[in-house]
Amino acid sequence: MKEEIILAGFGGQGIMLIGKLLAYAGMKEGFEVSWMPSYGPEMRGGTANCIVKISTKRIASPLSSNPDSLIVMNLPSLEKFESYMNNNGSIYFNSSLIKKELVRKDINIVEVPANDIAKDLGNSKVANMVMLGAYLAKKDFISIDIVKESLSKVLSARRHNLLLMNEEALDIGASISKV
Amino acid sequence: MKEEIILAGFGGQGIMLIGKLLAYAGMKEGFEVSWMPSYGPEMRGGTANCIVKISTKRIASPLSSNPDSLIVMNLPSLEKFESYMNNNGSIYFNSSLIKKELVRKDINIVEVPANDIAKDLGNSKVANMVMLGAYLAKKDFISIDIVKESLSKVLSARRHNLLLMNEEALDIGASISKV
Amino acid sequence: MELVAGYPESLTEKEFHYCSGCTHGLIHRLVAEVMDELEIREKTIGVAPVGCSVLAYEYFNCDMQEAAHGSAPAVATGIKRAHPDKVVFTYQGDGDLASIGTAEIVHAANRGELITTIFVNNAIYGMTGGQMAPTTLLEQKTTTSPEGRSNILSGYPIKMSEMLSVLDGAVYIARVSVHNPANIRKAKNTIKKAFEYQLAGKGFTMVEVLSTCPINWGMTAVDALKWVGEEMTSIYPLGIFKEVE
Amino acid sequence: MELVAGYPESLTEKEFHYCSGCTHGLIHRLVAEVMDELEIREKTIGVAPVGCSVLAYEYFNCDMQEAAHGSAPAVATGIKRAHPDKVVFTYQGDGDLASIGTAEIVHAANRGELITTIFVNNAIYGMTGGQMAPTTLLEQKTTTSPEGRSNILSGYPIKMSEMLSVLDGAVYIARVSVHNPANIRKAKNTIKKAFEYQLAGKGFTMVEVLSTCPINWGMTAVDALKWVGEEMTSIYPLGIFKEVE
Amino acid sequence: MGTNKESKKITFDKERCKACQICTTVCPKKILIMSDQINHKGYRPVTITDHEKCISCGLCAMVCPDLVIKVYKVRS
Amino acid sequence: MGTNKESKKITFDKERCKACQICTTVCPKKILIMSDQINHKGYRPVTITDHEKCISCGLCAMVCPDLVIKVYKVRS
Amino acid sequence: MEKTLMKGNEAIAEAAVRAGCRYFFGYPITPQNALPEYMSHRLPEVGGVFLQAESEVAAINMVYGAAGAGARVLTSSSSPGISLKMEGISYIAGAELPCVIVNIMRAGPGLGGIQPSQSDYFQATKGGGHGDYHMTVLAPSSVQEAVDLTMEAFEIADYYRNPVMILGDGIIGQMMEPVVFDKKINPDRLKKKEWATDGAKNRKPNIINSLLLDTEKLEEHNLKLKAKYDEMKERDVRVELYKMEDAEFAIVAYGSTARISTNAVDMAREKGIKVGLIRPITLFPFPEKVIQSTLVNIKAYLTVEMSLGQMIEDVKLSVGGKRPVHFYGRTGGMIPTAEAILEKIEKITENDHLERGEK
Amino acid sequence: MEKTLMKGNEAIAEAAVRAGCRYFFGYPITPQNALPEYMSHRLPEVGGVFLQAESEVAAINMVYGAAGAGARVLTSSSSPGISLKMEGISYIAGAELPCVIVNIMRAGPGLGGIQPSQSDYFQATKGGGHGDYHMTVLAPSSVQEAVDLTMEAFEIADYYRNPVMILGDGIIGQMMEPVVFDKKINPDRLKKKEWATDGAKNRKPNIINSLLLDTEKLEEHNLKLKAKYDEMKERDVRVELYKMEDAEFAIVAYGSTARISTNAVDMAREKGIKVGLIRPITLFPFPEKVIQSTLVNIKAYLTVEMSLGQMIEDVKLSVGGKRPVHFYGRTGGMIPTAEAILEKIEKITENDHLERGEK
Ligand SMILES: Cc1ncc(C[n+]2csc(CCOP(=O)(O)OP(=O)(O)O)c2C)c(N)n1
Ligand SMILES: Cc1ncc(C[n+]2csc(CCOP(=O)(O)OP(=O)(O)O)c2C)c(N)n1
Ligand code: SF4
Ligand code: SF4
Ligand code: SF4
Ligand code: SF4
Ligand code: SF4
Ligand code: SF4
Ligand SMILES: [Mg+2]
Ligand SMILES: [Mg+2]
Repeated sequence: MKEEIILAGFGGQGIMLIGKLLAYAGMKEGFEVSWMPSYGPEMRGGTANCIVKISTKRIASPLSSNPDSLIVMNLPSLEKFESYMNNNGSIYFNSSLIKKELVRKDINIVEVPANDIAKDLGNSKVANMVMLGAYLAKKDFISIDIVKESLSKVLSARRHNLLLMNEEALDIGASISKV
Repeated sequence: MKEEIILAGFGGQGIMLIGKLLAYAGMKEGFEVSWMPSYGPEMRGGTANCIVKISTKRIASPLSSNPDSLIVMNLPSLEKFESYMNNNGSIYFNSSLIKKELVRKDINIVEVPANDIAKDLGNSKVANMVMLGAYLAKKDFISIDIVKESLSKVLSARRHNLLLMNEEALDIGASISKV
Repeated sequence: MELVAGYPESLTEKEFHYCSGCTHGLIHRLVAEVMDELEIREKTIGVAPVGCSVLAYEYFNCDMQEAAHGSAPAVATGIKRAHPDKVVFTYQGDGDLASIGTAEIVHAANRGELITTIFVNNAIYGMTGGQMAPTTLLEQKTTTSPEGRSNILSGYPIKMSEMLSVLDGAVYIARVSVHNPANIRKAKNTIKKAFEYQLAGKGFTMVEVLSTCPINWGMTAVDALKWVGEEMTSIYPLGIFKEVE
Repeated sequence: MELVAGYPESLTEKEFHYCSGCTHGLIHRLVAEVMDELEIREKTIGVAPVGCSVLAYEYFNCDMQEAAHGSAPAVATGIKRAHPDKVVFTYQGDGDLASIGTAEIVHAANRGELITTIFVNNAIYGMTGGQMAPTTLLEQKTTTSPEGRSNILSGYPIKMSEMLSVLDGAVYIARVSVHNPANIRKAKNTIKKAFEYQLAGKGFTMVEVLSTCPINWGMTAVDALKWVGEEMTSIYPLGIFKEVE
Repeated sequence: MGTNKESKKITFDKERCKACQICTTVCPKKILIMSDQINHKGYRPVTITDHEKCISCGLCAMVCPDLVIKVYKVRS
Repeated sequence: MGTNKESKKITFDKERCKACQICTTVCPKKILIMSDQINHKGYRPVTITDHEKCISCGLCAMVCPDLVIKVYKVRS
Repeated sequence: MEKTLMKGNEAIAEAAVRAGCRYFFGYPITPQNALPEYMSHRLPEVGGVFLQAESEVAAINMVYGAAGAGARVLTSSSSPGISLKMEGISYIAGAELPCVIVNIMRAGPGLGGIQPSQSDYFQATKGGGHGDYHMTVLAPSSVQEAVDLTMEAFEIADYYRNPVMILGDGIIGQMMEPVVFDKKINPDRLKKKEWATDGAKNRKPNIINSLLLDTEKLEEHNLKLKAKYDEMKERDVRVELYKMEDAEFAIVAYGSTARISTNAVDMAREKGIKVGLIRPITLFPFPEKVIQSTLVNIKAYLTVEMSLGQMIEDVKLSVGGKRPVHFYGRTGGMIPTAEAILEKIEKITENDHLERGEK
Repeated sequence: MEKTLMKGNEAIAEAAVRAGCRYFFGYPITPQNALPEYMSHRLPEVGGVFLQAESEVAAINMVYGAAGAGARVLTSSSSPGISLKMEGISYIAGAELPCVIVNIMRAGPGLGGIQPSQSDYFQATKGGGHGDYHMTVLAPSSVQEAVDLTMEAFEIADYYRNPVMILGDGIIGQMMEPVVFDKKINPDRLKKKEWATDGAKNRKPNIINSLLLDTEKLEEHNLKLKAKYDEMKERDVRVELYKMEDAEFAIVAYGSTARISTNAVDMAREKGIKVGLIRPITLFPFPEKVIQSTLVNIKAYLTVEMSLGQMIEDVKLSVGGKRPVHFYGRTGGMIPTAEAILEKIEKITENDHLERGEK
């Protein structure tokens, strides 16, 4: 098994966090994992992204060669990464903010109105968890429960009051993409 | 023609100056010349020395290999350099300050009571010129007149009032070693 | 229609990369407006620091040099000595000027270099992600003072304007703030005064400007301005510390 | 027979390499006598600078480190943080402390490092052969100010004690001289006070000592002392600039 | 915006706006609010509710860190 | 110098002396002069003209940069 | 042993703490900030001191002072900041003080950029400071290895009384991987450093110094240092060989470039090209003998670096002209892809066959 | 042309003035103090500025500013001071600014000593600063050559918009020899530097900068710099050959060591040993091709340095393993004697005969 995921969005959308969460859960599941962030001034305001690799074999390079999945929460990031995807890959995109038609027709697409759902949940900050939930539902190598267990390890202590809301967001996200 | 001279004494005895003067005059006589000082903290109070090379051929190294002459104005310097001399070399030493017997018997020795003479001239500062005069008298490749001409180039302007006394000191030094 | 507030000629069209609400941009504008009013854009050479304002060389519409971290005053010295007839200014952050660049600013001031320094004090290392600066307030939390700055471990907020005022080469040293319109007006006049002293060949001039870093302070832009007005100004009193006419 | 003036235990037997009449040796002796009187030799670590007093590590009879030029305060900081229970002092010249080491001394003072700095100001770079220092007096001739120091070119004699007194971390800052017995006595008492404040854990302490460089000043040792008493003290007033009990 | 200048007392370069909201706090007329479309930067830029109410005091422009606002006064 | 100590009020470590003459200027009794032999360093070290006149004030030692002088006082 | 997921920068910091390091002096710079930030909360927990210095120059001299006082001490920075430490590092080597210096390299020259690079190889291995000195240079290629090498670094530093550099790049510093920490050293249990300046009680004063005005003594001192460097070359060379058993061509790469190269090796193998990887773990001492031992089977070498070609000089010196040494490098923060490396290998192998064909 | 007797340090200063240099920024350090001291009275005479900086770091950045403003500018120092300039030099190379930097080397590491040395070769030629940069490094072996190379240095610097280093040692700096100054350049006559920051009047603003956050742009920039270094290797290599026509053995040495080596060559020749001297005048670019062209006749090379062996790596890289490369070096300020070099040569030649004998 080898899965390579690019996660991208505006700084502040919590992209890096769900990347870490995914890697952490992968580790808990017993896989080799790596998490590589983009870094630099463009992080403020601009777009942020990270690459997560999960594999049964030693991970040679933490960098992206041909991603299997793209979790994307804003338009600029979609435009930047859509072309990178390999053909049998899939894109999970935040339809609340990305209104535009996707260019690629050769890959499977999962629409997730993450911000709308998050708003309904009462905190747009958990839109990232909705996206992650949607992704997890399509994959079988990481159980959503492990991800939930991992939440407390990855969320900074002062955010632990939001643990439940995050779990909820994961579930709703999952339920959507299952449809 | 190749002449290699070590000049040594206490800092403040004007050793470096007569070295430069010698090199300058050598240059005026049309020879290849080099002047290499010892440098470093030991200069203050301690001993100072320089190496002058005068030659008809390009001077390969400015450093001392086997000196032909040693002009030495104090005891520590004599003790340091006496052994370096090659056999057919000669030592000009300041008998006013160096009372001790020389070790080397295989080389010719010129005693110069430089400080006493300088005192008689009214300024112990010109003892160095007495030493140089004594040296020049024994050598034919540099005329004492060229040296005198060179004085004004080498002495700093504020010392030019002493030009005459320096010339005098050169002459008396010369007269002595001629004897 | 008469223009009440426009776009200064001494700024390029380029949009600032600064975070939302960061007053670096505002301070850039004030300096540019002063250059416009004094009509010195064509004979001014500016020196950008290493810090969030490193890209100032893309924003100011005059000749610019980008200096090594803390070295802007030395670079400015080199420029001014080569072109004594030109106007030279440095734009520096507090890490740049008050930490790594301490020796350079002290000696530029002591030599009375005919330059003007715009010292943007936001009490933090902005560009590198919010580490403690020598200007950080006591108790202030930063990424390298997680429990808040302790005077035992890290000493006290350093008062550069007060310190540099002791030096004979410094002729005009002032501290201003930009947390509200009144202070923005004062800030601009003070900056103008500094450039005028340079043009008059008086000596070293510096204007310390209290500025915000909403992103690393973890505040909204509006709260950040409040914090400047309430907290920072109490530790860093505003005013003119030295003026030798 | 009672000993009126002897040889302090805190000095090694080694003869000083200093020039005839140079007061570095005298200042060494004062520091050593203070170490003797406070009985701290065995728990003191000294830091030698780069300068004529670089060999101080051979003269003081306690643990010593030789620091890079200007870095003695940083080195002392490293030592003191590792051994807060020990006494740490730096011995620095004016080129070392007031020029290349400006940032290090300013920030050691601002941090309130629990160290004592003996700042030997002889208004010149002694070791390298008499170049101008930031402390050189106006009009004073040096090998790099052959026409005398000009404030236009090189600014003004820098007053480090006055400048460092502005910093909150500094608790005791004083300037003394050793040009006659009365001042030598004062100097010793002041140095002792500084060490006592360190022992009491108050903060950063520094004693600036006006010193001679007969060889590079081109004076006799006796005239050099006169020059200190007449010229230097008029530019560098003696006294205690800061004392926080 | 060329022609606007003639009519409007205030113009916004909305792509420059970073929605810091500082301007809204200083407007004596409280006529500045955040719009709900998003600009390229991903911010909801500022906009004006009632042009007529603007007194061209210029405070909004003065406090704006990103030179978003130009203010004009009608000669009278 | 061992035994000297008992008799002398003042001793000189003449090899340390650099003939700076500072001590001679502070001696209230003006009994310090430069000798005429030269020490290893090449200096003419200081010496005392009249031991009896010395009042053990210690000023010479206090101003000496090179720790040449030790001064003792006879208990009485 | 429990696995944790950590950034390289933070893992190095934690490893230092577990190696008994209790003092950190540094100055912020991207991309290594997570390291000092971690230390700023971690060291106080173990009774240590984190101090942010006023500059890199001050930081390295604080390290000098603390190391001279007998402490295990760490500093970290990135390229421009490391350049400012050159004088201090030369002093530390000259005064024979043990310490660990981390360089998380970014692209240069000058301010350059903040993205990963390997263009400080010369500076680290040849001596960017003045004088004849060297330090052990360790180049981790994974977060776990960064941990292990950091702990080892303090031992090496103490053994030789010489600085040790951990040479990483933005990838190693920023990436997260699972790590385990097995060892833990109590600094109070470490052998006392008899030479350290901690107060001359009941002993002669100790002196920390790099000045020797007597040229003969200074030459002696230099030869003493050389003896240490020679011993390092004998004892401490570390290298990893990947699929070299049957390799006919060898890639030589270190750190994150080596990681990427393993991909290239695997891809080449799939195409039936017998390539292996030589990964120097110690850049100084350089694995010269190991490379020489591969000459028998290897037809050509390819050095891959994020630079214009620096380590390649050591590879060439090792190969001694007996085989061609090719180069592939990216600069400015651009990162070589496995595909590009593979392409380069294919070119080399083709040419090689042609040449033999011609013969 | 009138001959004058001058110290190397002063001669370099005078040469700079005659090359149109009007700005000097530096900080005192032995053994190069005579250079700034000379400038302090000479520059005002020609309307220039001598400024003693607060440190070497400040000095190199003042040079950056003045060079960026279009001036011909000089700084000088010695080993520890040069180490402090490493960041600044990397910036100057990155920002493509022309200037001349003098290093009168002394013994290291650390404070070391003040006597002559050649142990900063790596730092000067490989890049002691961070990032991939190089500068032309010129190594004079006489005062006259110091003068000629200094004047040339400013031309090279302007041509490439790159720093140039004059690499001397205490001997070159302190010794006096006769010199003639033939050329004299009026700075106002020099071609205007269109890129310089001297006020954006009637033109777009000029920017002096080394930051490029876009990795592709920064890589482009690095490749542009590389192209300059490659051109240097093509155009600017300088080397002197002494008695190499019929030589069977070659000494490779630079600067004052080369001077001493000529004695050794002559002494060897008297003994009938056919030795010659290869004296690199440019250490970067290194005369690789010239050395290779000598392979036909030379049986073995001997590198002589005042270091533990630094240039020898470039010699070995040039020889490419085709001939043995031996080393003789002194350190700490000790100076090799012609006699000792001769002895070493005799050993080498003997062994060489033995080896051939055995075959
Ligand atoms: C020699 C060196 N050290 C450190 C850095 C990293 N660095 C970049 S900006 C900066 C400090 C920025 O803080 P400040 O000067 O206050 O400017 P601000 O970003 O807050 O406006 C630092 C430490 C560097 N680029 N070069
Ligand atoms: C980095 C560095 N720069 C310069 C020097 C040369 N240097 C040695 S001592 C000294 C200054 C000495 O002056 P000061 O500090 O006043 O001490 P003094 O000799 O006057 O007592 C200098 C510049 C050096 N050793 N290292
Ligand atoms: S980090 Fe702080 S200082 Fe830098 S741009 Fe953002 S807000 Fe401004
Ligand atoms: S040079 Fe000056 S400071 Fe140095 S020892 Fe001599 S007199 Fe003292
Ligand atoms: S100009 Fe004044 S009134 Fe008009 S919008 Fe701006 S702040 Fe409000
Ligand atoms: S102040 Fe400027 S940037 Fe901020 S919201 Fe108003 S217009 Fe937008
Ligand atoms: S002790 Fe006093 S009286 Fe005696 S010699 Fe010294 S100064 Fe003179
Ligand atoms: S003061 Fe000391 S050194 Fe000077 S002359 Fe007197 S005894 Fe000698
Ligand atoms: Mg700041
Ligand atoms: Mg001094």
